[in-house]
Amino acid sequence: MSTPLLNVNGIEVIYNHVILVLKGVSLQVPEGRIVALLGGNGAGKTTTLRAVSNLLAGERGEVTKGSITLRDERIEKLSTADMVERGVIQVMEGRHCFGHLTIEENLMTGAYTRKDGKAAINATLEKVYNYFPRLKTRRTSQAAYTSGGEQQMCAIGRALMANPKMVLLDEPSMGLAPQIVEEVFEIVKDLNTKEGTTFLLAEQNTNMALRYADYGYILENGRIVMDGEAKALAENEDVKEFYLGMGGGDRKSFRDVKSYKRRKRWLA
Amino acid sequence: MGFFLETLFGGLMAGMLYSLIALGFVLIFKASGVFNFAQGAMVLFAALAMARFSEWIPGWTGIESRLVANVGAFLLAMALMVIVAWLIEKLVLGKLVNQEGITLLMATLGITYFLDGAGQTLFGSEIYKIDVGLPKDPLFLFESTFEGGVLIGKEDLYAAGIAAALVVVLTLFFQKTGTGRALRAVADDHQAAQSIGIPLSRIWVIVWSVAGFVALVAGIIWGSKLGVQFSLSLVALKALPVVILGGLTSVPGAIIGGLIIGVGEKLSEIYLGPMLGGGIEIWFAYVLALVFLLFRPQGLFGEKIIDRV
Amino acid sequence: QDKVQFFPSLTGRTGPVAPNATPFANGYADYMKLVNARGGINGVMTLVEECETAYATDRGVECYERLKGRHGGATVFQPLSTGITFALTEKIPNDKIPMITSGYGRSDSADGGVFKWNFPLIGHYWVAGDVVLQHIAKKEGGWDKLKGKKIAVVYHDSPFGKELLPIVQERSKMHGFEVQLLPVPAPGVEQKATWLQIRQQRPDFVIMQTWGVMTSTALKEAVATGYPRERMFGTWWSGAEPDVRDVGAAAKGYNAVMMQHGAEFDAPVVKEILEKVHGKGQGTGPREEVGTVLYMRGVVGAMLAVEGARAAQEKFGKGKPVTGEQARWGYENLNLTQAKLDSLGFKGVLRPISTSCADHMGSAWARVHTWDGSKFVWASDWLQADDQIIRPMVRASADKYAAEKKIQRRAPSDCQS
Amino acid sequence: MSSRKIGDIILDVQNISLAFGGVKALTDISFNVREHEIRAIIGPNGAGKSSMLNCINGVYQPQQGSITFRGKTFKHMNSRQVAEMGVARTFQNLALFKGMSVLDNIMTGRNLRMKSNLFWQALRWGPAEREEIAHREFVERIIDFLEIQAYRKTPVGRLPYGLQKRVDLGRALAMEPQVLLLDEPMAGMNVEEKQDMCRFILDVNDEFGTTIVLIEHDMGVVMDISDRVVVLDYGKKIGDGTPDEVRSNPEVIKAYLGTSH
Amino acid sequence: MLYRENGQFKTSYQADQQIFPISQDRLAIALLIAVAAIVVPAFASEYMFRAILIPFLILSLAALGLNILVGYCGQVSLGTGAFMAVGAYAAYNFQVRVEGMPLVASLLMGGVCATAVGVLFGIPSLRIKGLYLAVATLAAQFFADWAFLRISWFTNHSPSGSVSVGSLQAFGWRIDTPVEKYLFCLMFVVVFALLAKNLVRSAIGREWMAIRDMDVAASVIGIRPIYAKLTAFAVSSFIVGVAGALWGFVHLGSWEPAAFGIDRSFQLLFMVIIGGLGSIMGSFFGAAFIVVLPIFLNQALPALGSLVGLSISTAAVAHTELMIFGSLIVFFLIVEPHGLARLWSIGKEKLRLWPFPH
Ligand SMILES: Nc1ncnc2c1ncn2[C@@H]1O[C@H](COP(=O)(O)OP(=O)(O)OP(=O)(O)O)[C@@H](O)[C@H]1O
Ligand SMILES: Nc1ncnc2c1ncn2[C@@H]1O[C@H](COP(=O)(O)OP(=O)(O)OP(=O)(O)O)[C@@H](O)[C@H]1O
Ligand SMILES: [Mg+2]
Ligand SMILES: [Mg+2]
Repeated sequence: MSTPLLNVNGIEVIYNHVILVLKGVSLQVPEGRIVALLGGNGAGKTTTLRAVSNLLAGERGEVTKGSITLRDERIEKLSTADMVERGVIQVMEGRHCFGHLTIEENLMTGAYTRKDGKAAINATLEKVYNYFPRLKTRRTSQAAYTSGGEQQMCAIGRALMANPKMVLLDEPSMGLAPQIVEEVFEIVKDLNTKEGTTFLLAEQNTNMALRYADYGYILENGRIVMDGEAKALAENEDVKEFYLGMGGGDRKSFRDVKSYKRRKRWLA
Repeated sequence: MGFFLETLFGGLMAGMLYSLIALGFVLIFKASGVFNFAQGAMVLFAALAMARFSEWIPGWTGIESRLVANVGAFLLAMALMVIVAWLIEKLVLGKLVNQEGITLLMATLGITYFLDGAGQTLFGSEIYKIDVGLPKDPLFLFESTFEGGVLIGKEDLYAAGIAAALVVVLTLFFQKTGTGRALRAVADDHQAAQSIGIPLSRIWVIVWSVAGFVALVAGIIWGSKLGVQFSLSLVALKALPVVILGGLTSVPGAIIGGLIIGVGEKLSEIYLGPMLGGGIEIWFAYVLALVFLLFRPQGLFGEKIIDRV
Repeated sequence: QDKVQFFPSLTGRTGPVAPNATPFANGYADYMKLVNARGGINGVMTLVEECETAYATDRGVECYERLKGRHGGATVFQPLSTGITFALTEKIPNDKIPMITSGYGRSDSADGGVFKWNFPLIGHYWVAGDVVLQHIAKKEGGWDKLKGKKIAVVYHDSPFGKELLPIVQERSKMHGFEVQLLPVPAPGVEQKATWLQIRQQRPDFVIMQTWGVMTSTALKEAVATGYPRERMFGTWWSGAEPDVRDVGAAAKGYNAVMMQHGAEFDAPVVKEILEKVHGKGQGTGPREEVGTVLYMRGVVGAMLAVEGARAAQEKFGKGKPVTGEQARWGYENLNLTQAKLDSLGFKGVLRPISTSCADHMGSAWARVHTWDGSKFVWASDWLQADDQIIRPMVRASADKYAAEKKIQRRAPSDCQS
Repeated sequence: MSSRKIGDIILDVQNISLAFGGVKALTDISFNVREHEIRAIIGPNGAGKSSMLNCINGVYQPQQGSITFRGKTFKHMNSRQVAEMGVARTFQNLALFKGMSVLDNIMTGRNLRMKSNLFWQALRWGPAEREEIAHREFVERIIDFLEIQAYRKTPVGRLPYGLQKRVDLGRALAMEPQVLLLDEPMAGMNVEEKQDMCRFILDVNDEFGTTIVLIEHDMGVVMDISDRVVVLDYGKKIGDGTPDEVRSNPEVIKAYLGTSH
Repeated sequence: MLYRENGQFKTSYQADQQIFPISQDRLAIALLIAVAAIVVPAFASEYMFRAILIPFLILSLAALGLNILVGYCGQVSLGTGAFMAVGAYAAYNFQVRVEGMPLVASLLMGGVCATAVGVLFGIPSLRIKGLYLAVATLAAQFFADWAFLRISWFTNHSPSGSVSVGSLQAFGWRIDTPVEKYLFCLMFVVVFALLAKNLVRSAIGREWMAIRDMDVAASVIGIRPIYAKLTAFAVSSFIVGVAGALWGFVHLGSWEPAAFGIDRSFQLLFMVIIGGLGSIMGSFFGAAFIVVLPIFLNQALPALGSLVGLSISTAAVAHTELMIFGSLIVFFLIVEPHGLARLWSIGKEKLRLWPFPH
């Protein structure tokens, strides 16, 4: 394999000077692929994405060790705006829409960095509305007054407006209705195959993520504990049991798990 | 009646002058969510620069024309304000991305101290003069209708015109341009704005420069009215009720708020003041703003405060 | 070098009153340098250390605490702020340090029987108010001509501003003129309503108790509303060059009462300062400022401070520095005759000053000057405040203070030491 | 399932309509909740589910309709009254008190029951201290139950999302509610965590007999644990019944489930 | 290795809920109080007392009060000076009008009056929020400035509007010397700090913080915004009012409204923010920083100048002081937006981990 688009090499991240969150994470995202980053709550997925897009500073975090390269260029010192200029954009966890702006204005700000003219931008806008018709009907509402799911669509749509080369998607499925979740992943697939957009996807919905991703990393407690082709991961017994909820082959009813409880961690 | 009109006009004019300063507040708030207490200090700083440069330019260049001195001083002062904007972004705001409003507000108070000190160090602390040829003599209207006519300051009329023009331009800028939209986005959520590639630092330099420009204009007008001296920075206190009454995020609000406050405080001082012993206008302005806010907590034209779960 | 007489200087070189307070501090420092050039106080050199108050009371208090024990102890404080004066009045009796408040501070502190440590030498606000009114009455042709007239008082809305009011009200009761009170909130940059009221009410005269930027703002508003400057009378903190500089020719005709001196470019002491201090490159401020009104007020303040110490030396030992407590005796027993003043270089500037245990002011002379568009010129003869009116007011007010603070009037025996 | 005794109607929502300007968030919605049951509300994004909860607990005032709780009918209620009657809830977008520790967050849930006045609290002595400790004990039980002992004193803002959701639940539980409204309690969790969360919910329902109203997009969860399901679509009710009935309702399939489930 | 909580197990909730659960902290605070009450009086100079320690104590008290409002309840107020003024003038009036009123009672009554006014001006907070509220509270500031000048009853008809108090006496103890004044203030500060700490860790404190962090959620769990906000205004104004009375009675002795002007309000807000919002200890850090720094700069700059053979004029010192002061404020905000108290706790956290970095 040639050099990957994104290469994260043994990074450590510390918040607030004292809280060590990532303890040497390495991962590669090859151009034109979909890579999933899986792991439980607090594993450090968001932190990894923030490190890549350089959004750590605002959270008082910093990369203290390791390196991140994009097409062989060191990027730790760049600003987020520089990253967007290089085509890398992050969809932040927790929506973060601009509450006072309307849905359409939100989407339009996404095109802020584009230089290819009004017509092209409008075409993308139409494309986004096509992906998410619900947004079109709510286009003139202030984003703060739309429902959680609508905001999530807005955040994803806003990132797409920048016509990115690579998207860092943080929990895109959160709060979306099942069929929209499916649609979001279809959109990812679509963009990936049609436009060659690369995706790094932090997701809790392991099932979906592994269905659409090419490759996956599993993060636990700030360390990568397992990685492999998505298909292989989906077949892995541990993954099946703990991430897909299919211990022993079948999906267990949520009502039944209540009687017993186990936890397994690869690393204690 | 003539006197009432006179008070009314006087209030309107004073209000426009407040708006000029309020505009600076609104601009920065709208574009970065920062409540810039340093606006008053910026007005003083800009005015000091203007006054002193126009004094020095004839000496530097040997040209004794007032026009040259004023234009030159204006350009130099503007350049200085851009530098200030750049420094503020580099040294202060750039490092406080994503912090809470109150922290940012305190930082601007820090900037206030710095600018007060720097201004007086660079330019001195005496009273200086700005003379850009604004007419000082009063104008009398309706002299046939009312005894003594209705007095209006010509200087104030000019100032009002300039303020109105600035408001129109800035309103269009915010509502109609992509940059204006980006600025509003930044004010809503620094981090999200960053995440979609809005270069905060460049934007802030621009906004603070524009605010510096507004401060310079306000400084020139207020300075030629009052003389340029430390107290000029305190006129910002007169603009605060205007800002909240009009709405922190509304450019036209700054004007309407200014007019309401201006008229309200002058009328109150003249018709209510004598009953209460006088000197009430300063608190009356705030109480007036407070009363309006009780009905519209976001100010007359401000964006609704979002509060949703 | 160990034998110095220390004169602390509380300055206001920054902040809202800097343009006015800076020349004062410069004059104060320059005169002290002159005293040293003349050989000190019987050989004891003066030493000035400044502390910046920015006209804020709490900073003034800190400065006082900081300087009071320095360099062998402070001789006397001159805070140049009514607010600081009020605060220090409570502290100086404990510390046994006198305070000179020439022309400001508490008017009732002229009563040495209650205010043992305060010295409003050569004038306080009530003197200023009385003389202004006298001047107006004279111009009109007698007190009886004021009957039915209307006089507006534009004043800084603070104890400084309000301190003028009792005398004006007293006189209005006596002579039947009407008083219109127009307070202006600090810092005084917004006076539109005030002057619109004046325009409407058309008072015959306007008396201004203003300070700093407020004075020039008042003048500008007067220009803008067309109130004749000839009918405007400032008190002595409202009639100096910084107040009219930026109004220029438009202020022509504006009057202000002066605590004896005005701008004194020709006074011998000014020439001597130019020669012995500025001439040696030791001037504190710019040369042009020497002799201006507020500079002179600093010079006079310094002179009074020094002469008190000199008087104290006469009693407690010539050629030795005096303590603050000893200096207090000096200020209480000042006897500056005309000859003495002339020899100090104040010929034509000051009139004789003599204080006593009961009288901590020592002189109530004043003059009025007028701005002619480019400089101040004398517009009146020497006038003296009416002791018959002021003394009872001072006494009554001092008694009230004493009662509130539960302090006894000084016994005659206390006046001996 | 049969072991649990579903009781009478405890909460009855009648003909609720709610509009924001032109947006009709809810149109003439009626449904009821029986004591002890787990009642799910599902529907596409923007259907009005969260708005429905907001109406029930007094954050929004519906323009029309009324709500009957334990036999008492209300048109307008304020949040405090609702809380006093024993309705607690969690939020879709976390609404924790960010600057406070986990413990303090959950303790706020007990505030309604704390009676000592300001004066005693300032002295923290006598009754105030006893009260504080008694409630602390209760809260510790919740903390144990939710297995967040280790984070007791951590400011919630620093916790990962999933744990914050758990604290949110803890705060609601601390109110000892009779009816618990849960707005997407499992969003952003992986399967294992969802299993944990289900366990908590079922335990609460079983052991304390708490009635539960649940909004959730994970159909696996909804179908497995709920007794009855209401389906909303653009503010209208399009289905109501047992999971199986709903699952086979063509309108629901079309509007919400899609074909894959 | 010295600063560890290892081996300190809490066996009751009571023990766990102590203000300082770690025994080293308890020791440190006991030592601190001992030093403040015994060592400092023995060694500090009069200047230290009058110019630094007494203002520091009183302003810490005011900052503490303000911190309850701003830091705990999230209601930003720029009217603190006004509440101090109400405290001072009310205490003055009790003192001069009520025969035989004990000093401490006057001071506390000052606080009570400030409470009433604080609650009155707190009412708009039920509708007005955030910066709008902050600016609106300036109404209180300017109104108080005006009222105490204009309404001569408040100043016992003093013609200048300035008031002064006689010698102080409490519990038959004359408070004359700086040391006595210092100890008197210290007593107030310690007592109020303790009471305030108790409040903020009780139910009411949690209500305040809940309102601050997320008011809708707070009302959903049954917290009444009216009650929480108004009690915060009340408690805060009470403490601020007492501090104001102390400022007038003990520190100044005589004052005019300008002593409680808008600059004071800003100064206190600075203390609270630099010190740390929502931290009782932060109020002390902030007060120390804001009180001491300007004085230090003012004295250190000329000394520094003379070291390099420069004599700096008073004006230049004052201007440089402004610039450095402003820069340092910005600097500290950047280093730790949550204030010195947070810096302190990060320091402690590091110390706890020491010698390991994380
Ligand atoms: N701003 C911050 N300050 C301090 N600690 C933080 C901060 N942000 C995250 N953390 C901590 O870092 C760890 C990893 O958090 P992160 O948000 O990266 O996890 P995650 O894998 O995205 O989890 P989730 O699935 O819940 O979103 C968590 O333990 C969290 O408490
Ligand atoms: N306060 C409000 N102002 C204006 N519109 C609102 C408000 N609250 C909700 N809405 C609108 O009402 C509709 C229903 O919103 P609601 O939040 O109830 O949806 P939801 O069913 O919870 O969706 P989701 O599953 O995405 O959370 C949405 O279209 C939303 O935009
Ligand atoms: Mg995450
Ligand atoms: Mg919802």
